[in-house]
Amino acid sequence: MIEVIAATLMLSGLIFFLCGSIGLLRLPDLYSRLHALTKADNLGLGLLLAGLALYQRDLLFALKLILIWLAVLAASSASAYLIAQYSRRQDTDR
Amino acid sequence: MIDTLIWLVALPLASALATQLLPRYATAIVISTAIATSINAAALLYAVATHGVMLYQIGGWTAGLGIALRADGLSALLLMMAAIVLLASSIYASAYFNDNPLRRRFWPLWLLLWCSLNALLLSGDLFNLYVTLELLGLSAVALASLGGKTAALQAALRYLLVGLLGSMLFLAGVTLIYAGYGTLDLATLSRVVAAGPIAWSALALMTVGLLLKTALFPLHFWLPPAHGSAPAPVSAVLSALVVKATFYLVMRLWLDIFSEVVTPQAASIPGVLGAAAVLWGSWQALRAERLKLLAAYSTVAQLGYLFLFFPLLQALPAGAARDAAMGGLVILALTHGLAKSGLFLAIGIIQQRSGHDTIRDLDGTAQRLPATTFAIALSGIALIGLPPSGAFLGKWHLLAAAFSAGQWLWVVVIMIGTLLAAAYTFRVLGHAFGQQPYPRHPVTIAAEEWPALILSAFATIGLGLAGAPVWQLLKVSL
Amino acid sequence: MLTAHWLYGLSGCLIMTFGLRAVLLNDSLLQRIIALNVMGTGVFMILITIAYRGPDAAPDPIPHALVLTGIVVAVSATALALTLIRRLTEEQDND
Amino acid sequence: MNATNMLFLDILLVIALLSLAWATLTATDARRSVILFIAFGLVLTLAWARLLAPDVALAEAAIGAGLSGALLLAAVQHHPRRALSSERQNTGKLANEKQNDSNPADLKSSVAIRWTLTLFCIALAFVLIWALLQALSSETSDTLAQSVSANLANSGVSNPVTAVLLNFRAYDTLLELAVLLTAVLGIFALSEQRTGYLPAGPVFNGLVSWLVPALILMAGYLLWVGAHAPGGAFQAGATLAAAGVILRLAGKRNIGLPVSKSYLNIILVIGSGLFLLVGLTMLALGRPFLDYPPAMAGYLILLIETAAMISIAATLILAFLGGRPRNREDRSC
Amino acid sequence: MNFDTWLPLFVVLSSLLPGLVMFFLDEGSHRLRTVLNMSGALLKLLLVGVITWGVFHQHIYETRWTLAPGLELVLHADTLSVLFVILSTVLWLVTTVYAIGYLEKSPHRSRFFGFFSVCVSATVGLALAGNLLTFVLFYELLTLATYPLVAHRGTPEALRGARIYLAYTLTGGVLLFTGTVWLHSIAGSIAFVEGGTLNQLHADYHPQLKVIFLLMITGLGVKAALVPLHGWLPQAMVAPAPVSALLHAVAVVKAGAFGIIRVVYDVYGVEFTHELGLLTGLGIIAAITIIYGSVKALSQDNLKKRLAYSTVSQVSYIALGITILGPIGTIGGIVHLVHQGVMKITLFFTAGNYAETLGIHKVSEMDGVGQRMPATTLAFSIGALGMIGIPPVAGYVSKWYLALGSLEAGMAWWVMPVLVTSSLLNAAYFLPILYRAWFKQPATKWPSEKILPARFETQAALLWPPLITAVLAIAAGMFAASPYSPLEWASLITRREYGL
Repeated sequence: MIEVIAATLMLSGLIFFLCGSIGLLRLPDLYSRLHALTKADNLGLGLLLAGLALYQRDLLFALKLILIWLAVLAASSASAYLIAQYSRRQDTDR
Repeated sequence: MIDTLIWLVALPLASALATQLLPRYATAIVISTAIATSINAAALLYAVATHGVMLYQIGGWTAGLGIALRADGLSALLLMMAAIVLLASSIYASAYFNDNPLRRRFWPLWLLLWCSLNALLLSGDLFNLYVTLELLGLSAVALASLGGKTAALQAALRYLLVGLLGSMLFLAGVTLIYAGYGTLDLATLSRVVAAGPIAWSALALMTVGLLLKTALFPLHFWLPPAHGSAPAPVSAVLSALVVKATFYLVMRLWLDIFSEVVTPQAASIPGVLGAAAVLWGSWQALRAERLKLLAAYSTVAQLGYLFLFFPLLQALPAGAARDAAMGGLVILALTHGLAKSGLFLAIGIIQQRSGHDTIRDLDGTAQRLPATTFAIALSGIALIGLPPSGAFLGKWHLLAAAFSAGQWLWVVVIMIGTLLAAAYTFRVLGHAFGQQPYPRHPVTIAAEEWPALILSAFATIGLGLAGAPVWQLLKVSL
Repeated sequence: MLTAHWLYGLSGCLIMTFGLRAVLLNDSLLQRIIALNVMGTGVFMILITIAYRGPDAAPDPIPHALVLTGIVVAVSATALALTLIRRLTEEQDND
Repeated sequence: MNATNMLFLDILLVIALLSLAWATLTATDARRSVILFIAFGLVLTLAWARLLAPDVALAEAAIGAGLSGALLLAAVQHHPRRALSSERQNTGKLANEKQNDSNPADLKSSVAIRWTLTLFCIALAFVLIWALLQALSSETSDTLAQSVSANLANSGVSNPVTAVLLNFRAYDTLLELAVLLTAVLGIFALSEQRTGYLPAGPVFNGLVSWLVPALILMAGYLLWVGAHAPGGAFQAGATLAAAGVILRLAGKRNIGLPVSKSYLNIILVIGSGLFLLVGLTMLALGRPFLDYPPAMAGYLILLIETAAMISIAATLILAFLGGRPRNREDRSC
Repeated sequence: MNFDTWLPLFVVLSSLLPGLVMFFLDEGSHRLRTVLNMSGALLKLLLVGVITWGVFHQHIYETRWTLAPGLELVLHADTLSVLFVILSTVLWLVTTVYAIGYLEKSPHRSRFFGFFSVCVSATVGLALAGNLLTFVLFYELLTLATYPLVAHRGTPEALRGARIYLAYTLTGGVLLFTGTVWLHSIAGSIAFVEGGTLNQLHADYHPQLKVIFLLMITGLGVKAALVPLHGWLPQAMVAPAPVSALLHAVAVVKAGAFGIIRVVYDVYGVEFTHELGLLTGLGIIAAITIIYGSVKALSQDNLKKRLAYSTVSQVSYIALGITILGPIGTIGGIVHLVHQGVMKITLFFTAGNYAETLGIHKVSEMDGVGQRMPATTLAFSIGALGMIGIPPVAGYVSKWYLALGSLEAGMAWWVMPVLVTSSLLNAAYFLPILYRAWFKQPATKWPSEKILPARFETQAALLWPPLITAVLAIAAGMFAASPYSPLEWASLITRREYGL
């Protein structure tokens, strides 16, 4: 039973990753691509890690996964902001 | 007695760190380390002569697991030569750099180079050889780039890239050896290795890597600009020792560890390349405009001679003739080391004194510095291989080996090479005679001229007349 | 002889030779340094493949130590090369 | 995870690796190849993890992809727009746009050369793999691996890789620290430190304010755990250097390096210095060089690792700075 | 440490050590330099006297030093080497006195005397060499020591002459070196043994031995100025007078001839060389050189060039003597080694005097020089007459023995005409000089006459050496039969060579 829930969680996570990648390829400009990447991938990763945590059924392992998720969240959002800020500054003074 | 091996590596490293920490006392530290290491090397030479091969297990682990330092006749001789050259060049460098801000940067790198040389000559482990090769390459590039100008930097960069490529190929060879024989220790390897795809491909990879770093003929393009534009004491050490250390490795692989694996056809490749190096190097040296380029191309040629020994040593059956030829090879290498470093130091004096080292308008400076010109003459004699020098004995044995092995081609190459060497040496020495004013006393700058004089005198008279112990010592090793 | 051996071994050899080709062929200095690094990783891959003893057996630690040392040596060489290139471009721009 | 899944993962990984490597090497623009190189490094970390080499995976992520990537990115940032070809240097003339080998003369000769070189490389690869496979198939008794695990007990640490690195082949590591020192001394001799970065905005400052302490904590953990689990001085040093790099990118003036010249010298030299000191004290005690007494081996290794971590971190940060730090009170260090 | 083993080494060192000290001497310290020079020369003369006495009484003097396994540096004093050592020591003493006077105020004297002593030590070492390796070693050292002497003046012509000299001698050196190593690889270490050692070798080595002989004789022929290889000798006349005197009368040229004697007699053995058919070839080349040298000398107006070409032809007398198969011919060849040396050095000294005092370089300027410088011209005449072969000067002894030897060996049909024509040619280019010097009225003003404070016609140091050597030439001719004369010594050598 737990395996079924874990599998669905991981599957949905992967679907979000897929959307993120498609968004990266299809979307017209930088800013929209940033949205696709940061939002979809982070959520996808969260689901994936939740599925994994359930699958392993070990509390310490689950805590580590959450730590990983938090780090990736902070890093990707900060870098998205920086890329956006940098390109806006490039657009304004050109 | 056994600790001399580890002190040969530990002392230069320790003093390199000390000179970085206490720049004010740098020169004092360097000179005292130089003297101590030379005494140490002499003690090792004596120990090897009396007790035979010296082995030192680092960390007390058996050879397979830990790394062993191993000193036999060949490495002890090269260590002694390196110590003499570095001692003389250190004294020379202390005067050469005395008003130069780069002095603080120079000493630590200089001692790290010395440490890597000693570590390489003593190491008995293949991967350890890779690390020492890298340390040697990096410190040599850092020192060569001290020249500061575009030409020096460009040459140093090309030298770095070639060095890294060479080390990477060497590492690939080491990997194959580890895959095939499960051991990295040279002693066990020489017992275990057998002719087969692993041995051939590993040897081929390692040899190409090392030939890149030794600048044998087709792969020599990086050497003339690098040695030509580096500061004098650095190019002396580069030409005399760094290139010689990688040659020592090729010797160790081809003549000691993989000697069964090497087939006559395989051995003729270094021979042919060596012959081409002799002719091309000497010809380029003859056409070089600058003294340093002349000396650098002469290094390419002299290395060619050393590689001529390979097909002969492979052809000669083990016995008196082969030992004599091996002794000839080693004494030729030692003499070239001493003579070339003496030559580069002398050229450094001329360049410092006159601001340039173009051969055409050398007259003024050459006649005002009689001792320097005399040093150039002595090292020139050693490069040509005229009698009082060790190279005369070296070339005698090279020719004798060629005759007894019946390979006549090398004889013609050696004769042409000797004549070309005489041509480019006396092209320089021709400028020593003229009507320029003559100083009252021959030695003008003692601190810089005496090291150059002693080095080339040692090569010409020392090794020429007192060369016999080289052969006794070599009985201890290969 | 494990399937992983020939799979990763082959990829290690190919990466190494690609790297070698790129070092010889490329004319941009920066890309040559990257090629050298890639070539290094190729050799390291062969080393780690040799150490691999199957999914359950413990791998041979010696190649791991060698690769660790190799990585550190590679990064120091790259650092020196990059600084040398930077200094070279500065020197060339003002002469 | 049965065998077929593993094989499937392997094939995927190898394809990713080879395509990334090919893309990195044949990228025409330097910027593109740097970024691809970093991606290649990360995928490589996966490969090491798959081949059960966690220590190497950590090191690859921290040093191979991480710091080498940072150094390359910093170098590419100052890289002139057009490719910095070596032809331009040694011939001195301004080569035409080498961007995409447009001029016919080069193209013709280069295609011919490219093809021969590619064929040669592929042939070389297959010769190597043939020799390699023959080596692996022959029952080479891995005596060395057994002797490592046999002597692991009195090596002072339980992680075999750290044992090999800092006890059995400690001499290699000592020389490797000397290589690092040589590199940084060479960099000092070559140039001054690059100009700093703009001070960071609030978001980046926020990230830095918690990320840097976390990195320092992780470095300490990695150093400590190295004794019995994957980790050790190199990975810890690289993590510490990462903290320094982030501080530098955030435009901070003080990035943890001591201001005064003599202190900086001390922390650069302490790695190999302490290692050598320990070795020589063993010599003084009458034991062979670097032969730690089994009882104290663990502590000695930890001591050496801490010193090494400091040196490695300082070296990598200074490499990222690009040269001698320009201190406020005295010009050159 | 018995004295006998170190005596030959002391002989070589007695001039080498002062030479090396002089290199580093201050340019101004004339007195110290002269003392060093003279003490070195006298000490060597003393040591050589001891050796001569010893060798005469069958005493063995030998110094051995191992350079490498199988390669030994051997200095062994036998009869032939003692002859050459006496010649070079005596003439070096005389030339040093002459050189001190000649180079009174010229620069680079420390360097000059340094190389001068090294050159003599090389000659003596070469003479005392006990095996082929030592001979080659000192042979090449001689080249190195003489190059700076030829280029001493530093003028463009001097540098050009030195360059040509070096090109010839180094090429010769390389050929000799290769031949020696080849012989060494076939026959092991080759010691100089009276009667030669190679005849025991197996027959199928003979073609190789022939090629080796060719290589070695070409190498030695360069210094012995055999015809195609003599180009450097006239060019090297740009050197100062003492250099051309000592080098081209004693050291360099004789080294080549001495080498040929060693190779033919003490390495191959004269019968074995004849058996290989090489002797007649050498003889023909020698004959051609004799004629060619004399003919070229006729057309030379420059006095030193004329003397140079005369040297070219005279040295080949020695080569000719060697190729005459028989003791008498050999005696003639060997004794000419000494006679030619003594006579030619007198001529060069006198030529140097003319150049130094009156600035005369050309034969055409020598009208009436006899009145102005009677003593020097007297010495010149003695030398010239000796060259032509008129008794009582020493020249006629060697020509007499050469002719007698060719008769005895049955080769007279071509040797006699060569001897006769060359003597006539000698007369043709020497007598006009004598006539011009003694019987013609002197020109109004000498090209560049120096006013010298000396009582005699020129400085004492420049006057006495030619007179001494002239007296020696006459003595060698008059007292040829006395026990210690060069002729007696040459016959002693030949007796031992032929094992009579």
